[in-house]
Amino acid sequence: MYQEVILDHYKHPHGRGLRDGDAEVHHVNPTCGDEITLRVRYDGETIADVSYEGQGCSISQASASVLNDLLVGKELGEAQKIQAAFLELMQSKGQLEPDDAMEEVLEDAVAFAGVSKYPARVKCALLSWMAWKDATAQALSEGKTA
Amino acid sequence: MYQEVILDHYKHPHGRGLRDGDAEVHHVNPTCGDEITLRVRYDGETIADVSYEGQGCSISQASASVLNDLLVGKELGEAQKIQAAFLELMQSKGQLEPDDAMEEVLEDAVAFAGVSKYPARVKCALLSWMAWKDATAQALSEGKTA
Amino acid sequence: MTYLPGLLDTEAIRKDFPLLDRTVHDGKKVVYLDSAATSQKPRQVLDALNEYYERHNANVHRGVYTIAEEATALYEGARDKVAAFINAPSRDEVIFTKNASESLNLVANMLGWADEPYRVDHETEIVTTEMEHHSNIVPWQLLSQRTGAKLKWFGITDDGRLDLSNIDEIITEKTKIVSFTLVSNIMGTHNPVEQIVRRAQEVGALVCVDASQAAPHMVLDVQALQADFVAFTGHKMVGPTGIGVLWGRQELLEDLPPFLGGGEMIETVSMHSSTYAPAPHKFEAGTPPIAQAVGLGAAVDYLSAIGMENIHRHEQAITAYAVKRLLEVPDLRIIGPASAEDRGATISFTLGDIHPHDVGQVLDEQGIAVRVGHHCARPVCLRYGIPATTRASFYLYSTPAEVDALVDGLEHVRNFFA
Amino acid sequence: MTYLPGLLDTEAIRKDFPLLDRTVHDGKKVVYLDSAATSQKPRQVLDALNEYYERHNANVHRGVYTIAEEATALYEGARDKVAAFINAPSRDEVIFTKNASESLNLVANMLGWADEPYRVDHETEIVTTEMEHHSNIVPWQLLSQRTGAKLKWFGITDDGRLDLSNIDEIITEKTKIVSFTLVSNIMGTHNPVEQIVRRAQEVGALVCVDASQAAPHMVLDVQALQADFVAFTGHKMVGPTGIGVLWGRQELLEDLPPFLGGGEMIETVSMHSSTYAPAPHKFEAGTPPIAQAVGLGAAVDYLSAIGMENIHRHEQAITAYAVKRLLEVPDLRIIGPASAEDRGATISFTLGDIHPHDVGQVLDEQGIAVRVGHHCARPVCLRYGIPATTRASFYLYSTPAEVDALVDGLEHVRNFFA
Ligand SMILES: Cc1ncc(COP(=O)(O)O)c(C=O)c1O
Ligand SMILES: Cc1ncc(COP(=O)(O)O)c(C=O)c1O
Repeated sequence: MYQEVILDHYKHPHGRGLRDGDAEVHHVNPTCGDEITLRVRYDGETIADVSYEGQGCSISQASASVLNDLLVGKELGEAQKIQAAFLELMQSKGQLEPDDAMEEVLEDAVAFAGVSKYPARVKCALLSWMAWKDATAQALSEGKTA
Repeated sequence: MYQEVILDHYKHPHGRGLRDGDAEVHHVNPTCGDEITLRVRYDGETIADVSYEGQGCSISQASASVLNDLLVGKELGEAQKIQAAFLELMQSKGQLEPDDAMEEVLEDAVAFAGVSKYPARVKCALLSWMAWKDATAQALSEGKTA
Repeated sequence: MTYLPGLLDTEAIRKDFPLLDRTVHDGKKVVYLDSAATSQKPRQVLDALNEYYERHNANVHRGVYTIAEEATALYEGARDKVAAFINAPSRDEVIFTKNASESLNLVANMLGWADEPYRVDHETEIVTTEMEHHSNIVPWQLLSQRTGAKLKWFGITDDGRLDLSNIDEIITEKTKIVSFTLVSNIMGTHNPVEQIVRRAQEVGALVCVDASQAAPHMVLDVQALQADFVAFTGHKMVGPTGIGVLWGRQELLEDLPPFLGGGEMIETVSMHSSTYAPAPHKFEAGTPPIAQAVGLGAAVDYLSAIGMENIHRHEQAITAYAVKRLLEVPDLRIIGPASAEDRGATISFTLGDIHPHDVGQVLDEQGIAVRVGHHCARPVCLRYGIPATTRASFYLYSTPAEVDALVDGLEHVRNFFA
Repeated sequence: MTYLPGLLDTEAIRKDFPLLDRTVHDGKKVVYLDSAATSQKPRQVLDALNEYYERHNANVHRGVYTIAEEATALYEGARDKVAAFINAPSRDEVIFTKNASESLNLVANMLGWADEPYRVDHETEIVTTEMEHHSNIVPWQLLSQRTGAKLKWFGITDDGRLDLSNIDEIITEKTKIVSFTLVSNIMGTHNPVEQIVRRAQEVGALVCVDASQAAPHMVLDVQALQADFVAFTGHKMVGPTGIGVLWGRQELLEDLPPFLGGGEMIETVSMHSSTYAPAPHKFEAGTPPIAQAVGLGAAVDYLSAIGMENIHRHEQAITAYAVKRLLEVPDLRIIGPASAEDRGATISFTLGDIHPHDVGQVLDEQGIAVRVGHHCARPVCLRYGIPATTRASFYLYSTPAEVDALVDGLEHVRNFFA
């Protein structure tokens, strides 16, 4: 499960650190104690920034880094599609073979396909994505995005 | 376990019915619902009467009848010895072969030796004996006996 | 051999149950007629237990190593199986307990500690029935004593049915919870769920159904029942001892407070305060009965492969035959419905004034295993003014020949005490 | 092979444990180092379960037929075995529960519903420690919330010992109950029972000892402990899942109120009120975990045959070796006592800033099963400012070669994430 890509993101996370945001959430994975604090900032419909800080395993750290790569700069609707695709991949129990179309959408995130075989680790990979979803809902409800 | 003697006592119980007493107790076997109300009357140290009423299986009914036979007219000390002997027999798990000495003390009650092999039924056999013990303690504490 | 339409292929089925080959008292084959107390276990369930312990045993939910992942998958897979078996809308509504008694106590305690609108307190009422197993009476008595809530109950008619004539006085606007058994464990009576649920819904009361004697014997569809909670127990449905189930509606399980505290049921713990995991885990404190859940999963597979409808049909046939044959025994009085209608395969009776203990003992000498006593339903005995009953109960492995053995055995009992 | 004085004949012992032959990840033999979470089961225990289900399965306490008598004798016989194992003054002091968590909740609930002098209410205090398993924290938090009693606790020193320096302020005249673990499940620390018991007795507080991590590993003598309650769990001591024990002093069990209500725990029931059976039955509502108790009895026989002192000596040897070898691993920091003194065979550690999840996963790829996380003792992690630890725990079947495999595995982990 430890693809080179994952280890790279883990060792050199992208966009790590907390910066200004429209909404902030704190998520915890109770089984292992992984934690993330995540902020989103919107510029109209566009994700201007996703900043985060947290502690956790290589999978949860790398996943947050990949999330930052993939979502920053995207329109909300598109970001939601990416999130859904990642969720589907992670829930596939190792049954989903990433194809070109998926790689188009998920880019580096297809490296997590192998993680889906390990139920205990799926939550690690999803931690930042769930936090992003939650923070976005919060920002939306407060009318921060268009 | 159903010795002829037991069936006889069951079908024709001795001393059944409630008569005057110094103390009365009500005992229940919660596993099967067997109940007995038992009264003792003392004449100084002598057991003048043990009267009882109840519902229950052949074993508990016959045992009360045998108790009446054995204890009425006895001195308290002697009755306690009989009670102890019966208790020992019932707790013997079928390991005690009644000998002449035991038969001397327990008379008809040795017929219950077989019952001791059946843990669920031991309580039935002991119901009236425990009630007698309890009623006697009560009579004693109220100073009804010498 | 007596042929009855609807019977299962018991010859094949009985091969799965090692205990049915037991002999007692110098070679007498056991005639096991006490399945209402606990059922026998098929080889398939024992194999699942052994396979779990020999190859996949680890603590669940917390391990990243292979065997722990396997154990977790097996345990949670059992939850999926049970959810499907009772047609639960969501697997997260299935809570594993140690037995039906814990399940019922769990409901009572959740309501005792709940906030409004669920809270049971001294201004509210609890409703049960005179037909309940003690495990569906005592938890409510304790709750009533501890909260001051009033405990009310439905009585029983002379022929062993619930007396619902005063339903509008029993279930009122003050009622918070109505808890009753789907099938009586002493008389076999099937109770009219719909009428009770309708009235409970009218007044906004929750409904808890004790399905301990139903789950093993018929299709149990929690959505069709329209209850809020359904409790049952593994050992009566060819599963292991040590495992029970509480199904509860998701939004209730979300709102209601936990009962037992400890590992597994938490989200995060500090010395100052803790938060709880979502249901079902919120209600599963400590290491769960892992192997037992896996065994229950295998039990549910076993029953489903035969088909709950087929099992029900088999038992109906046996029951009709047993009622008919028992009524041929002089002085025998059935306590409860004296027909085969709306009843399960559990028949209680008295035999003249021969005490049930004696009936049971003399039957045992012939290898016939029946239960005697109040069957943890003493109020029923009080209702009929009897100290105890003899109870014969049948299951998917029971045969007409075993009914015949019972009837012959009872004849022998009568002669013995004549 | 490394020779250490005091080791058991693990070659013979390991033959009894089928799971230890498992391979994972294409033929890698399992190195099972997670016995603190749950132990593996010997053939002898599985045989006892099978023998019970195949030959003696019936509900207990209520049957007059042969198999029911056998089942009752087996179940109650298991109680005798457990009573002897812990040197209980009376077998009636041994209550079977589903796990240690239920045992601890049982104590908390008994005290919450008790009359004076035991009653925990808003004027009283409860004492526990920062070193507890969640199952010995959350029940007391719930009790504190529900009664208003104040919850206090002992802290932990830097080297993983209880900080008893303020014992007289923590345990006061207001203290009703002090509940603490004999052996920490995360750090392995053995706690000084005597000092705590002495202070508790001074102020008239009850003492509850969580022996979940002690009973499997050392002589447990409840009389020597001088506690009032002792809780432990079957699955950690080569027994089945689904069975736990609460030992309590007889007079307390007589005085304290029941917790779960239902069948088996009653003396007599009417709709209006019920009376309860004497202990231990008062605290065992519903069909008990019969097979699991029988299995625990077999587990106790198995352990006793080897001898608890011998098991303890074996583990001490393994622990000393493991501590020494682990400290050779660069960047490895032991959380808890960094010596082999006054500690059990459970060792938690961190490895540089490699997350324990990653440590565990990469070890698993080599067949090594360790646990990672907060081990249901999150306050300990908070105390040391770490999110989680990697924990290796050893038992009577563990070998020095397995310690070596762990150390090699950790080297591989370091290289992998370097
Ligand atoms: C110290 C300690 N206490 C309590 C428990 C709870 O035991 P169980 O999960 O069997 O209820 C455990 C283990 O999980 C433990 O290690
Ligand atoms: C109707 C009914 N409810 C509840 C129970 C309690 O089940 P358990 O003893 O498994 O807790 C039983 C059986 O004993 C029962 O027949």
